Formats: sequence, C-alpha cells, structure tokens
Amino acid sequence: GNSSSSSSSSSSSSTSTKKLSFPDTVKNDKTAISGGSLTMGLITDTPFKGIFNEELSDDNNDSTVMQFGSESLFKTDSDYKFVDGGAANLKLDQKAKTATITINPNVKWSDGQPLTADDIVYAYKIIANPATKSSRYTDSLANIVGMAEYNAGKANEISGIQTPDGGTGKTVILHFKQMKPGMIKSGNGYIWESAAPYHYLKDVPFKSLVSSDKIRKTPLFFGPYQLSKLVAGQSAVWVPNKYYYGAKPKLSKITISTVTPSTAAQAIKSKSYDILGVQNAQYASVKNTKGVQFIGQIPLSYSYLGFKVGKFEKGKNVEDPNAKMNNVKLRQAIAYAMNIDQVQQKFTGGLTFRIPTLIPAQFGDYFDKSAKGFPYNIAKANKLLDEAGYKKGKDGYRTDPKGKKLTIHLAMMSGNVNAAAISKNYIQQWKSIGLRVELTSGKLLEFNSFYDKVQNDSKDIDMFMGAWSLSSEPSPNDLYSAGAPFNFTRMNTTEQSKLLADIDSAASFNEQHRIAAFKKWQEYMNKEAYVVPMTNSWSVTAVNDRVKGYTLKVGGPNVWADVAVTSK
Amino acid sequence: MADTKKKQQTDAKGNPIVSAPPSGLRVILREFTHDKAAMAAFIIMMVIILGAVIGSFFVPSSRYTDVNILQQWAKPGTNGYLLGGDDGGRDVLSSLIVGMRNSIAIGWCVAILIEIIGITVGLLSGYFGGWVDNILMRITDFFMILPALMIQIVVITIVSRFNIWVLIIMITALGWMSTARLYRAAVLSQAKRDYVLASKTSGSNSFRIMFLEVLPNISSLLLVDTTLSFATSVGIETGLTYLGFGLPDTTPSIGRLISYASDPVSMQQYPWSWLPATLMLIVLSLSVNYVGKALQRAADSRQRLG
Amino acid sequence: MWKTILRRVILMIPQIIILSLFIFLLAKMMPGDPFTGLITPNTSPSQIAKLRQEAGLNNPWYVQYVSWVGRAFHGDFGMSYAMQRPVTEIIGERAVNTLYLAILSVIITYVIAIPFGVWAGRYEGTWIDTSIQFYNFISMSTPSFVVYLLAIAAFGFGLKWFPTSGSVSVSASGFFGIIASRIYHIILPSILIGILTNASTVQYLRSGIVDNKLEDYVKTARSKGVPERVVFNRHILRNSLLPIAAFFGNVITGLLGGAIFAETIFSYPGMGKLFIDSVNGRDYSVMTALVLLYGILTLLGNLLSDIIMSIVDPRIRID
Amino acid sequence: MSLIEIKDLNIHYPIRSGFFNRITDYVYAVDGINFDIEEGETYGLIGESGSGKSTTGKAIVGLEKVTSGQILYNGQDVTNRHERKKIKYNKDVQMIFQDSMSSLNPRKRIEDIIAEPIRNFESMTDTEERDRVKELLDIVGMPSDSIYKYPHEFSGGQRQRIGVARAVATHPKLIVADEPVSALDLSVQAQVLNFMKQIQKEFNISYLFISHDLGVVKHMCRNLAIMHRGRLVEVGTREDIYNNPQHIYTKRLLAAIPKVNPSGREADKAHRREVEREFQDHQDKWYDKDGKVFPLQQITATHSVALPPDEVTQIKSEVG
Amino acid sequence: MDTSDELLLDIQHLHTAFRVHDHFYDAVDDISLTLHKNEILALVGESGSGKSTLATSIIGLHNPRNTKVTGDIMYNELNLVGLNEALFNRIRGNDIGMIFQDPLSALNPLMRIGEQIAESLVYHTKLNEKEREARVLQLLEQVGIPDPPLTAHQYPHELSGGMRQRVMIAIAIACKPPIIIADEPTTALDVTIQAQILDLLEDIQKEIGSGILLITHDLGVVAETADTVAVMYSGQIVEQGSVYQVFEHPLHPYTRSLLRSMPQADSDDEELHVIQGTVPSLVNMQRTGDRFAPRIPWMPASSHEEHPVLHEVEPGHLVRCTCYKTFYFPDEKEAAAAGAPQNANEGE
Ligand SMILES: Nc1ncnc2c1ncn2[C@@H]1O[C@H](COP(=O)(O)OP(=O)(O)OP(=O)(O)O)[C@@H](O)[C@H]1O
Ligand SMILES: Nc1ncnc2c1ncn2[C@@H]1O[C@H](COP(=O)(O)OP(=O)(O)OP(=O)(O)O)[C@@H](O)[C@H]1O
Ligand SMILES: [Mg+2]
Ligand SMILES: [Mg+2]
Repeated sequence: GNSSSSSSSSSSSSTSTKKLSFPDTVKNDKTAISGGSLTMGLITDTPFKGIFNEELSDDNNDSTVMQFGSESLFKTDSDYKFVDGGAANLKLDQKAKTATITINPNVKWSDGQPLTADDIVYAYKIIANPATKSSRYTDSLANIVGMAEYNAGKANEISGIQTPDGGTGKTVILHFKQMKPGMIKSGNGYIWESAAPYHYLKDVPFKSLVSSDKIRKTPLFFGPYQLSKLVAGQSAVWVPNKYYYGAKPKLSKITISTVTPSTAAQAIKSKSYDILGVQNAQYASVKNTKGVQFIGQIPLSYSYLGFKVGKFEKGKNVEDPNAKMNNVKLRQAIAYAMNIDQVQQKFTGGLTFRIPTLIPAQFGDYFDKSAKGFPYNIAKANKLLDEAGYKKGKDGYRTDPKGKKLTIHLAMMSGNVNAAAISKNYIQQWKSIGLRVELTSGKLLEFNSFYDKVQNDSKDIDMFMGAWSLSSEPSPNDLYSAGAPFNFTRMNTTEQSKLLADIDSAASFNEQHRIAAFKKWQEYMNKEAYVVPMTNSWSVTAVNDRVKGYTLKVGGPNVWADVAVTSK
Repeated sequence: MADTKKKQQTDAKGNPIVSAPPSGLRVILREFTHDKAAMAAFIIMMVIILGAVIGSFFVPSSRYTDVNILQQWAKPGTNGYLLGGDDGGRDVLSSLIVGMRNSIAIGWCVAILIEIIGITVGLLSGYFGGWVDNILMRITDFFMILPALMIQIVVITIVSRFNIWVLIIMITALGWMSTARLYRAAVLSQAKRDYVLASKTSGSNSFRIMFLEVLPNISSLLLVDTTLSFATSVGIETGLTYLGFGLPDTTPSIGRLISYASDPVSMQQYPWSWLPATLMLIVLSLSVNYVGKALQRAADSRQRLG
Repeated sequence: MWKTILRRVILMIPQIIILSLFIFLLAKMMPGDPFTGLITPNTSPSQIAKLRQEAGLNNPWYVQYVSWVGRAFHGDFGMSYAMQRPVTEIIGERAVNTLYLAILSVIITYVIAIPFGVWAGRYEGTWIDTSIQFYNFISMSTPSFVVYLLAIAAFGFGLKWFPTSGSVSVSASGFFGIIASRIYHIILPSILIGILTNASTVQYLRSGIVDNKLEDYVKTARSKGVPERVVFNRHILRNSLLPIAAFFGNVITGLLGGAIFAETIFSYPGMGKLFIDSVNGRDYSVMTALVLLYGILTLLGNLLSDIIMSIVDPRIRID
Repeated sequence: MSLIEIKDLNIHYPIRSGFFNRITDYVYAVDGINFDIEEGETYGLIGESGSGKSTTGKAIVGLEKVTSGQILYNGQDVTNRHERKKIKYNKDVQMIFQDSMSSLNPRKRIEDIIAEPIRNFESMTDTEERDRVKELLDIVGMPSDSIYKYPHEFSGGQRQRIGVARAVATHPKLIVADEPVSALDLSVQAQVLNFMKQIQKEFNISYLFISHDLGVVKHMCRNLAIMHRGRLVEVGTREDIYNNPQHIYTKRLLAAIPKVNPSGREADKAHRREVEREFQDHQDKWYDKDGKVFPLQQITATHSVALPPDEVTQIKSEVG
Repeated sequence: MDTSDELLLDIQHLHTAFRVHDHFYDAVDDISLTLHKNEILALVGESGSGKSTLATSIIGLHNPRNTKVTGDIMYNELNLVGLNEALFNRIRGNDIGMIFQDPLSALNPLMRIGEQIAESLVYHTKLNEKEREARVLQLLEQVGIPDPPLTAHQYPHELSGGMRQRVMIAIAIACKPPIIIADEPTTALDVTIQAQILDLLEDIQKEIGSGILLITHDLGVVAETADTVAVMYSGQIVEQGSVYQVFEHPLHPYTRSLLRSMPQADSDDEELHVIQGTVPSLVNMQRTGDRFAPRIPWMPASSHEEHPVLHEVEPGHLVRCTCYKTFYFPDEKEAAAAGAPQNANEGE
C-alpha cells in the first residue's frame, strides 16, 4: 500500500495543527551562584522503592532518585553510540568476540576508593547471582561466556569476564558467544553499563543485598553527587561527591521528593519545585505559568494497537490463520478509522502525536522517514472492509465475511485520566465504519489485569492498546520475533522472521545494511498491520527560571555535574 | 431484685410509656408538619429523587455515553450544554440526572438489602438466642473485622464485569452487620416483653411471633436505619470511584462526576463538572438525614415534638 | 478480668485464621501477580518465569497458603515483591506514620466533638444545637476527598502554610526537629479528618446528654442542692461520656482504615496508601498482612472498647 | 386427681464464669416445690420479689424450661414441649401478666390480640371469630367497638381486662395470673379482681394467683402457698395461713401488711419489730445452716410448714 | 401526735401548670397546705392526680421552659416560688431533702454510694473530706445499713432495692433538713421491706424532728405512718384532716370509694367496690364544678357545688364540695331497698 498511503498524506497533515516542540535545555543567561540548593519533584503515586543500585533496581522512580549519583560507565553520542571519555572506555573486538573495558583511573567512589575491575565484575555477579533475585538478568546477558553457568549456580566465577590486571586493575574483558550489531550502542542489553562498589558490598551476602542498608541507606556512587539524607520512599538529599572525577558539582544540595500526580499541576503553578515533570493531560493548565520554562524530550517509546492472531505455545508464537483478527484489511481498516491526531490534539494539546512506524524517530537513520502509518481516513477504512467482505447489516454493523455477527473486544488500560474518553471515542469511530467494538470486561482494565490477559492470550481480547518503551538499541527481536513471549499479537510469519533475523545478523555489522533491514521491517509491519503504531509523546519538564544548565540531552556522562542555580 | 416489681413505668408526663406511637403514619405526619426543616427536607428529597428518576427517562443515553471530543470541557451554557461538558465532551447535566438516578438506585437497593438481612439475622438471633444467636453473632463478628474498603477494592479488582449489581451486593455484604446488631438489640428488648410470652401461650409458633408480633414493633428502626444505609452507600460509591474503583463509564454515577475533582487544578478549571454533583449529593444526604432524624423522633416518644 | 482478656484473645484465633484464609483466597483470585508488571525490554520473560517459580507462585493455592501461614506464625510475613523488603519492616514504617496521623486526628476529633456535643446536648433545640447538627450532617455528606483537595490547594499550595506531601521533611534533624516536622506534616490532614469525622461522636454525646438530662438521678442531684454547673459536669456529662469511651476502640480502628483518602491526597505514606499500592501492584504479601493486621486491630479495638467500658461503667463486669 | 399437680419442680439457671465460661453454679430459682391446684379454685402463691413465683408460673404454662420434676395436667406430664403441643395444652392453660401494657402487642388491634389463641387452637370462620371476640369483650365488660382500637388507647385496668379476655378466649381450665393487679391503682385493681372472680364462677376456671400482696390474696384464694428463696415455706388454707402462721417468714409478711386502721398502728409496729427481731436472731431455727428453707412438713391435713422436724412435732402436739 | 406548732412550710394557692401543645394546664390547681415540724403529712391520690407535681414544685425542680408555678410556698419567710437558683440551691438538700420512688434510677449509676451521699454535704456544710467520710458512714449506719464502709464503696446496682432506698434516705437526711419530701418511697419495694423503710422513716423523723411530706397512693401506708392526710383528686385536695379524722370519718365520696375498694379482711368473698370511669388526663380534665362528679353519676347535679370549695367540717378536717352530705353508694341504696346484698356488675 505504498501509493495509497502517499495520496492521503497531504490531507492528514493539513488537519493536524501546529506541531509542538520544546527545547531540550533550559535557557538562563544569568550567572550561577556558587552553591545553592535545588528541589526536584518526582511524580509518583507510590513511594519510591529505594533500591539504589542499578543491578538490582528496575524501577524508574529509583533511577530518578539516584540520577544525581549514579553514572553510567560509558559516554555516548546523541545516537547512543558508545564514545570514549566517560568513566570507562569500551572497545569491541569483532573477531575475538570480546569487549574490553578500560577504566578512567581518576574515577573514585564517593568514599574515595578508586573504581576497579572488580567493581565491574561484581555488577555482573550481582545481576546473575540467583540469590539476589535480580530481574535484570536477561537472555542477552547470557551471551557472555560462562554467565549462564554462573546464573545456574554451577560456577563461582563468570568465566567469560576477565580482569587481566587483577581485581584492582583497570581493565575488564568480556567474552561473548556471539557478537551482535547492536553492541555498539548503549542499552543493547549485552553489555552492562554500571559498576557496583565491590569493596563496599562484598561483605553483604547476595541474598540480603537488596534489603541491606548499604544499598538502601548509604549507597556508593561515582557520579557528581552522593546521597546525604533519605526519608524512605519520600525524599532524598544529595550533596556533592568530593571525589567526583569530572567537573566540580555546582550545587550544594539537591532535594528530591515525591509528588502525587493529582497535585503535580498545582505544584507547578505554585512553583513548589525547581524541576518537576509535567503530565501531558495537565500541560494545558500549567503552560502559562510565569517564571517557569518548559523543556522537553521525546522518550524512546511508543504506543500501539495490537491484534491477537494466535497463541503462545511451547515457547513459540503460533499464529492462527482463522483468528478473528487475522484479516489484514480488517486490521488496516481499524487503523485508518482512528482519529488519533484529533484525539491527541484535544487531550494533550499535541504533546502526544501520531507516529507512522514502530521505530521512534529519535533512532535517526533506523527510522523510516517515508513511513506514513495509518492516517485517519474513514473512506479508506470503509472501502477496505467492503473489499474484504465485511457487509453492513441493517443495524449499521458489519458482519464477518462468513456473515456472522462480528464483535471485536478491545483491551485497554486504565490509568490515564483520559483513557475512558479516548476508548469511547475510538469505539465510536469504529462504529462509524460499522465495526462493533466492545471493551474487554466492559471496562478499562487495570494494569495487572490487562497484562495478565494480554500475556496469557485471553479469549476475550481481540485487540489491545499497549505501549513499549525501548532501550537505546532498537532491535525489535525481543518484541516481535517468533520466539518472543513479548510478541503479544502472536504474529509469526516467515517473512517477519527473516526480516528480524536480518537486523541482528552478521551482515548488519555493516551500518548501512542494518539501516536498510530496519526500513524493510518497518514497511512490512505497516503493510501487515499486526501492530498499528499509534502515538509517542513529549515528555515535558517544568524548570524554574533560576535553574541553569539542566538538559534532557542524551550522551553526557551526568548532566547534574553542570546544573546550577542563579539565585537563592 | 426488688426493681423488677416497680410500678408501671411512666414518662415525664406521668402517662404510661407507650412503646408504640399511636398509629405510626399519623405520628410521622404530625412530626413532619411540626418540623419545618424536616418538611422542607422531605420535599427536597422527593424533588431530587423524582427529578432523577423521571428526568432520566428523557435523557437519551448517547448524551452521557457518547464521546464528542470537540466539546471537551465545554463551558456551561454553550452548545446546549446547560451544565457544560466533561473530559469526553459528554453532557454533564445528562450525566448528573442519570448518575443521580443510578446512585439513588444503588443507595436504596443497598439499604433495602441491608434491612432485609439485618432484620432476618437480628430477629433470629435476638429471638431464639442460645446457639442460634451464638452462631449468627460469630458470623457477624467475622464480617465486622473485615476491613470493608479494602475488601471492596480487592473484589472490584477480581470481578470480571463490574456493574451496579456487583457494587450493590458488595456494599451490602460488607455493610449489614451493624444493622443486624441494632435489630438484635431491639429484638432482645422486645422479646423480654410479655406480649411475646402471651403469644407463645396463645399457641403461635416462633416464626409467626418473630415476623408478625415482634417485627412490627421494631419497624420504626427500619425507617431510620434505611436512611442511614442509603447515605452511607452513596458515600461508599463516591469514594471507590475516586480511588479508581468506580463503575464503568457507561454507568454514570454521582461518584464519577464528583471524581472529576481529581486534582486541584482541574477542580478549579472545570468546576461545572464536579460541583453540581457534589452539591446534589450534599443536599440529598442532608435532606435524607433530616428526614431520618424526624422519623427517629417519631419513633421515640420521648423526643417527639408534639 | 485478665482471664477474660486472655479468653477473648484466644477466641480471636479462629477468627483470624478464617480471615487469613479468606483474604489469601481473594488475593490469589486477583488477576496477575507481582511479576505481571515487570515487562520491559530490559527484562527477560524467562528470568521472570524463574523468579515467579522461585517465589512459589506456581504452586497450588493451598500449598502457598500453608507455607505463608507457617512463616507468618514465626512473624515472617515474607518479602514485599514490589518493595523488595521484608513486609514487617514496611508495615512497621507505615504503621508509625498512620499512628501519628490517627492519634492527632483522634485528638482533634475529640477536641471538636466534645464541646460541640456538649453544646448541642445542653442547648438542645436552640439555634446552637440546630447549627451543630447542620454542620454534622454537612460533614457527613460531603465527600472527604473534595475537601482535602480544596484544602491542599488553598493551604498547601496557595498559602503555603502546610507541606503538601510526605510524612516528614528530609531536612529535619534531631529528635525534636523530626517530631516537629512530622507533626507539621499531619496538621492539615488531621484537622480535616477531625472536622469531617466527628459527627458520630457529636451525635452520641448529644443524645447521651439529652437522655441523661431527664434521668432521675439528675433530679436527685439537684434536690441535693448541687449547683447546676456541677450537676451538668459531674452527673450529666460524665455519664454521657460513657458511650464515647466505649466507642474509642472503634474510632481508632475506623481512623486507621478511613485515612486512605487523606493519605492518598496528601501523599502521606501510611497504611491505607500502602494497601491501595499493594493491591495495584499485586503485592500479595503486603496486602494479606495488612488486611490481617486490620482484622486483628479491629478485634483488639473491640476488646479495648469492652475493657474501657468495664472500667468506666461499674455496671459492666468482665470477669 | 387435681387439675394440676406440681411435683418436685426444679428450675435452675446456670451461672457461667471462669476461663472457659463453664457453668460454675446455678441460681436455684425454683428449688423442689410441690403443690396441687383443684378444678375451679384459686390457688395463691405469695412471696417476696425474686422468690421464684413468676418462674413457677411460667413453667406451668410452658414458658420456662423445667430442670427437673413434673407438672401433671390431668395426670399427664406436660414438662415436655411436644407433649404440650400434642394435647393443645395452652388451649387449657393460659396466663395473665403483671404488666398489662407490655403483655399486649402495641401494634395489634384488640381484635387480633384476643383472637390470637382462637386462631391457633380453634378453627372458626371470620364471623364466628369476631362474634366470639365481641362476646369475650362483653364478658370482661368492654364495649364491642374496642376491637378496632389499639392497646394504648385504653387505661391500665381496661388493658388488664383485655388480657383477661385473651386468657379466657379458649375456655381454659387454668389461668396463671402473675401479679395481675400489682401495677394498678386501687380502684382499678378492684375492677380487675371482680372480673376475675366473676369469670371464674361462670366458666369454672382455676387460677394460680401470684402476688406479694397478702390482702389481695386473702380476698381471692382459699388455698395458698408462701414461697421464699425458691422453696415453699408454708402451705395451707387461708385460715391456716392468716390465723395460724407458723413460719417466721409468713409471720413477717403478715406483719408487714399496712392496716387501714390508724388507731392500731403503734401496736402493729411493735408487733412487726418483734417478728423482725425474731427473724434476725433465730435464723438457724427457721433455715438450715446454708440458709436454705427446710423441707415442708405437714402439721394438719391442710397445713404444712417448712421447719426442722423437731419443731414440727412440737407444733403438732400444740395443734393436736 | 405531738405536732408542735412550728410552721415549716406554708403553701398557699399553688398552681403548677404544664405546657402541652402550647397551652398551659394546671396539674396542681390551687392547693393550700401547711407542714409543721414533727409532722408527717401524707398526700394520697391515684396516679396522675398531681402528687409528684406538687412535690417537685416545692423543691423547684421543674423545667421553667414548660412549667408555670404560681402561688406561694413560704419557707421561713422565704417564698420558694420564683426563688433565684443560687438561693434555692442552698435550700435544696440543706433545708429540704427529697426521697424518690425508684431508688435505682434516682441514684447515679457511675458514682459510689459514699460520694453520692457526701455530695450534699459538700455544698451545705463546712466539713472537710475526712469529716464528710465519717458523716457518710454515720448516716449509713443510721439508716440501718449493716456494713457502712463496704456499702459506701459500692455502686447502686450492687445493692438490693431496700438498701438503695435506705441510701436515698441517707442522702435526704444528710444535712438534717427540717423538711423531707418522700415521693412514693416504698412503691418499688416488697411489703416486708416497705414496712422496714416506713418504720425507719418514722424513727428518723423522730430523731431529727423534721416535717415529712409523704406521697403515696397506698392508703394502708398512710394509715400506718401519717399524722395528717390530704387526699388529692385531679390536681385538687378533696379532703384533708388528721389521719384519724380521714380514716375514721371519711367524708368525700372519693375517699370513701377508695377505702371501700380495698380488699377488706372481713369481706373475703364479696365483690370489691369499683369506682366508675377513669382518672382524667391533664388535658381532658374537667375544670368546672366537682371534678369527681362524673365518677359518681348517680348523684344528682344539685348535690354538687357549682364552685366546690373546701369546707371545714370539724377543726382541721376539710372536705371539698357539699356532695359528701348526700353521698351514698348505689348498692347501699339498693341493699337498703331490696334488703339483699346481691348486686349486678357495675359497668366500667
Ligand atoms: N433467665 C434467668 N436467668 C437467671 N436467673 C433468673 C432468670 N430468670 C429469673 N432468674 C432468677 O430467678 C429468681 C426467681 O425469679 P422470679 O422472676 O421467678 O421471681 P418472682 O418471685 O416472680 O419475683 P417478682 O416478684 O420480682 O416478679 C430470681 O432470683 C431471678 O433473679
Ligand atoms: N412535665 C410534664 N408535662 C406535662 N404534663 C405533666 C408533666 N408532669 C406531669 N404531668 C401531668 O400532670 C399530672 C400530674 O402528674 P403527677 O406526676 O404529679 O401525678 P402523680 O400523682 O405523682 O402520679 P403517680 O402516682 O403516677 O406518680 C398528670 O396528668 C401528668 O400527666
Ligand atoms: Mg414475678
Ligand atoms: Mg408521682
């Protein structure tokens, strides 16, 4: 459907109103004062867990709270490619199937101890040791030689991680079973990008690591700030780490505390925090606040509409050719009938916008710029359905090609304040093309129920609206391959398998080949419409005018080293 | 003890205490005509109830279910939106009318069910005493220790289709205990009276005595307790909705409308979405309470106004 | 009396066992489990499956129940899946918070309710009584969260008189500093809770006074020439406080459960909030422990009521 | 054979205490009493408050569970509920209660109140039933339009008469009247007593007349029993008891009756004090070492008294 | 009796009206009475005749919002009607003691017996706590409580009815008041205990020489204890005199009827006399003419006075209305006429 999509593109883009855009860095020309304290809000419904360790925590809130101290080992460029200049440098050796990590000798933990090879090895051990029950352990990590054995408890050391200069040395070599094209990018999942203070944690048994005070109350980091005070789950105070290897931190104190979503907008309006996230639904009500700048960034994520076409059986996705949704025209029609632009304009003022493909635009070359996705087009939707033999009955609803009553069950999560209205809107849209869509269970599903049903291929789901947030290495294999449990639509075609394999194949070490492979896959996905890309959103932060140097840009070792305030 | 033999009890006026009001209805009527506030409350209550019930017949369901995003947060008075539009551009007034009806329906259903259970348990327990009482009271005790709000939340999470009936059953199941205890106490005090013994010697069987002799005598409690249960259940629905465990969108309720006051900012920006429902709820509960108070006075000869 | 208390406590055991079974089953019926939510591309389904298996979540429910009870018997309520900490530790932390809130709320409730009840009862039928009753009805029928939201907007964000979230300021230091900060954090919610939940106490007190005013022993007191003020305080008021004393246990347990709204809106990390979070996160271990705790607290509250009653009212004996 | 024979009737209420709430003791509300009521007679049962009079009465009509002993009605044991049901016992044995207000259901019309036993024990058409109710009201001297009224619309005496009407509705053989006039003013009391007597004559009803007022009992009963601490202390005819009281308790009761003759009051008072002193000083003579009443001993054909055997022989010799 | 002439209480034209449905109705209607030192004045009458109302009027315990008291109650030159509260509080308990009918409800269930007795000592004497305690024990002893220290520490519900009434008496006499009002002090009690209490009351009266206003509806009690008697009917006194005058020569039809309806020792099997009709309620009370007339309908209207007043028939013996002169019982007349005692049932 290349030609058809191009014809409609002009009309759809004209209906969508002016594109919103945000700077990614605060603008403040005043001179920074020395010291000064800064407050930041963390919007959350629940207290943060307080696991201040990258290896054990998989929680966004915890990462937010520890962002002042926790620093990645490697520096990257804006495309997430590893570059030298961080706490450590990374060198991949394709042939030897190794990665060599070289630690910057200036790097010290906040207790003054130097960062060593042991610290890097220990991070892998924490993740892989079964006693820690870390959820960070993945199949990708098992690509390191000896990792699986260590994880199974069969070995005491990870044979594929070596420290040629000894534990206190500065070099670590990782041996892989296979090299992957994604390894050059941060977030690839094969290489862990944090270190754990071995000298500090070694006395704590793995089993009790997660609940130990050394993790929860007095964690060590080598980033610009160190944790000074903590009220569990609520707030934390960070003060400069005097051993920081980079530029001297400029603030004397950073306080971060939780803010309930329901009061967040009010908090922005009353400028209770220097830095506070903006919930998209509330942006309209706070955008005119004086003395506050809004900076933004588009996160690596997307929301989508998936169609259930099979089941996950014996470790494989098995597509059912007779499934209700296994009709490409039906799926496309459903996609075209969605007035996503209109909805998002209304509900988020354009902060959320329609996306044309399953690879977010931030991935640069991997993103298929020519993809059009499924712009709103009712006529086309009707036509597709007519072609496919879904005939309209007297009641205005279409039957399936066999003439049987057709009811499509949509599973959608609650949570977003507008979710109910949005679901109703789409259901009405689909009604206008003659499709009877009902919500699974008659209501929006709460998070757990939703995933419980989606994961287990519940019979009462025909399609579902989900979202993925991606790591900075965008290989879609984890989400869409034949063996991926996360491939919730259960699509499984030979074409798909071929395309996916190509993305992570040896040939893809050639960047151009990989780019082409990504594009082919995106085209295929839009053609088959098993998964319809829906939206991505700006993630906006309200920053007080007195803050200087705060940025959402990716790459730098740790932005907080540069943040300052210009008035008391 | 000597006090068992005291002269017939008399009230302040020296008249024998008449445990039943002279013909229930007449006393209630008199109570209302003597109490302007109660009368006004009664009228307001009836206006709200009838308004909601009758009004809802004239509201097409599309007015409160169909999303019309172009009318999102429409200001009151615009485009035929008398009380404005909500987040989905649905008509607040229609939602209010139907929501009122639904909430009232929930309230009364719960109240009635609670009364039925409460009366049955209370009668059996208070009248038979002994092991019947023991068993029923232990069951009641057990329900009493269930943290109601918590269980409700869990149950709502569990049920696959959450609707008005589930809500009604759930509130009832977790709310009948105090009513049962109330009736039990009342039955106990009635069962001590000699008319029960007289009925026994007249050959009436236990069920006859319970339901035809004792029950009418505790029926004054029914009116009072019903109004209380009513107000409580509407409150529970509202609270659950606020916590995110409300009825599905196709079933508007007071709680859903009030929950538009989900955060201070939208509260200030879109007052038309939640304020009318909140005021309605307050006015309704207030009038129900006043009516209940008056009924209570009617039931209690000591407090009667005249 | 001690014997009775002991017997009552022993009688609680079967109730608690049934309660635990009940909530355990409910918990197991909830769709999903603590690991359902762990789906990011950073995690592997296989690792999650492994963790799930290790946590025993694939066992039949009765196996899980028995092992849960066995551990609970030794005071080990397991780990919170969500917080990765021992449940007892989390609840202990939250319980302290809730306790602070509950105690101050109770104090404020009584500080408001007792004079109101006394005035309403004493000046029964006058405008004072009418206004107090009106206020009571209003406070009973106003949805609490609306009031909390308005108050937090006005006094928290607007006037900035009170903090808007948390239980203690992170910058507070020193024993008294921390206590002061804690109190500062709960003043607004407790005042609101106090204002909104005193209705039943006021009504109890009022009707107690109204009833007792007519009692014969009040006449006796007057006939002794006791001044009216003393008659009121010593005879009418004291006897009317009785049901309130008896109600005390219930008020406490009621507040513990009823603070959910205040805790949610003031993002105050108390037990009510914890419960909601644990349901949403399918944090079974926390959820079941909490419900159990509430059940036990309710039982203890009832017992406390009875004990108080038997102390203040010589006619009631528990022996 | 007497109409009713009470044989060694015991009614004990358990007292629970201790850790397991076990029965640790009993209230001996009725503790081994015997008496017979003949057809058509009024038998008096007198005693102070709490002596077990009501309990005895209730046991006879079947409202109280008997711990042990027998109640024979026409020679048939009726202590068992099924037995009573089978022979429609309550058709023949009815009760009048002390508190007229509480014994009439305030929510029921007089018609329904009086008709209740008729409906339960007899099958009548509605008109028959109504005629019967009117007839009964007529018997107790109340206008027939009373049937539409509620109990509170009547005075205490009228209510008590309604109670009498209900009791006689099924032509009972025995009516247990538990302090039927204690709550009434003097003039009203007279009305009720008159009716009771009149009905007795008319239908040959037996009464068990329970009271603590010796004046009233004397007016009503030929035979009477004095009850104290759950036991009978003295049984006899009116003459036996009033003219020749033997037990100190009977004497106390008699001495305590206020006389309407002011001139003799100083003497009465002196007598009263003397009896009281004797009662206080010689407890051991009248009660056994546990303070229990002795078993009844016959001193004449009609007169029995609860005294130690040696006392009895002495009295017998005096009487004889 | 040795009624010394010292006048304690002089009630003149006392009216006490209650508000019912916005109208005031006299429950006590123009009553004049005197009480002397050492006198036991008995007030008899059926339920609802206004006895308690009179008593509470004397001690000023009516709720002023719905009660209107007019007339004079003179005590030591002091008019108790309309007396200010502070002053009245000095009199209550100290100069007038009161004993109520139901001692259980008249005692505060939450206070120890000792405290309740001591309470009036606090406000009327200068005794310190020790002395008060001693006085309480002494009082308990005086009213015949076997173990005063124990009882002082008990609560009302732990005592028997007779004991409670003794405690009430102890409260009433705590300050040795010259006037004691006893409102049906024995109605709730057993005959034997009633006798004890009445004897006790008499003894105490002798000891402290008070005047007692004894309210009762039991003629026997009156005959046993009173010096003078006032018979009340419908808020009025219908007959008044010394106990001998009233019992030996009852004049008013009501007094005579009452005496006649008592079961008499020597009239065992006879029918008892019944007074027709019922006591009228406060609102329905007939307020003109002879209020008792409706209950003796066989008496011709001419025999009643239009405005019945009290007539002093002999010194100290007063009777209302002239109808007493011609009053007869219908059966007496019949009996006289027919010569047979047989008579029909008197309707209601
Ligand atoms: N259900 C019961 N449980 C325990 N004790 C009881 C019960 N009913 C009666 N008693 C006790 O039994 C005794 C006899 O009571 P009963 O009512 O027969 O006395 P009575 O002679 O009728 O007294 P009264 O003159 O006050 O009516 C009393 O001591 C009473 O306390
Ligand atoms: N507070 C009141 N308000 C209205 N009417 C009252 C009040 N108190 C008493 N009465 C009426 O006044 C009349 C006299 O009552 P009172 O109590 O003095 O009678 P009593 O002779 O003491 O009767 P009893 O023997 O029953 O105690 C009665 O008709 C009664 O109904
Ligand atoms: Mg009795
Ligand atoms: Mg009285």
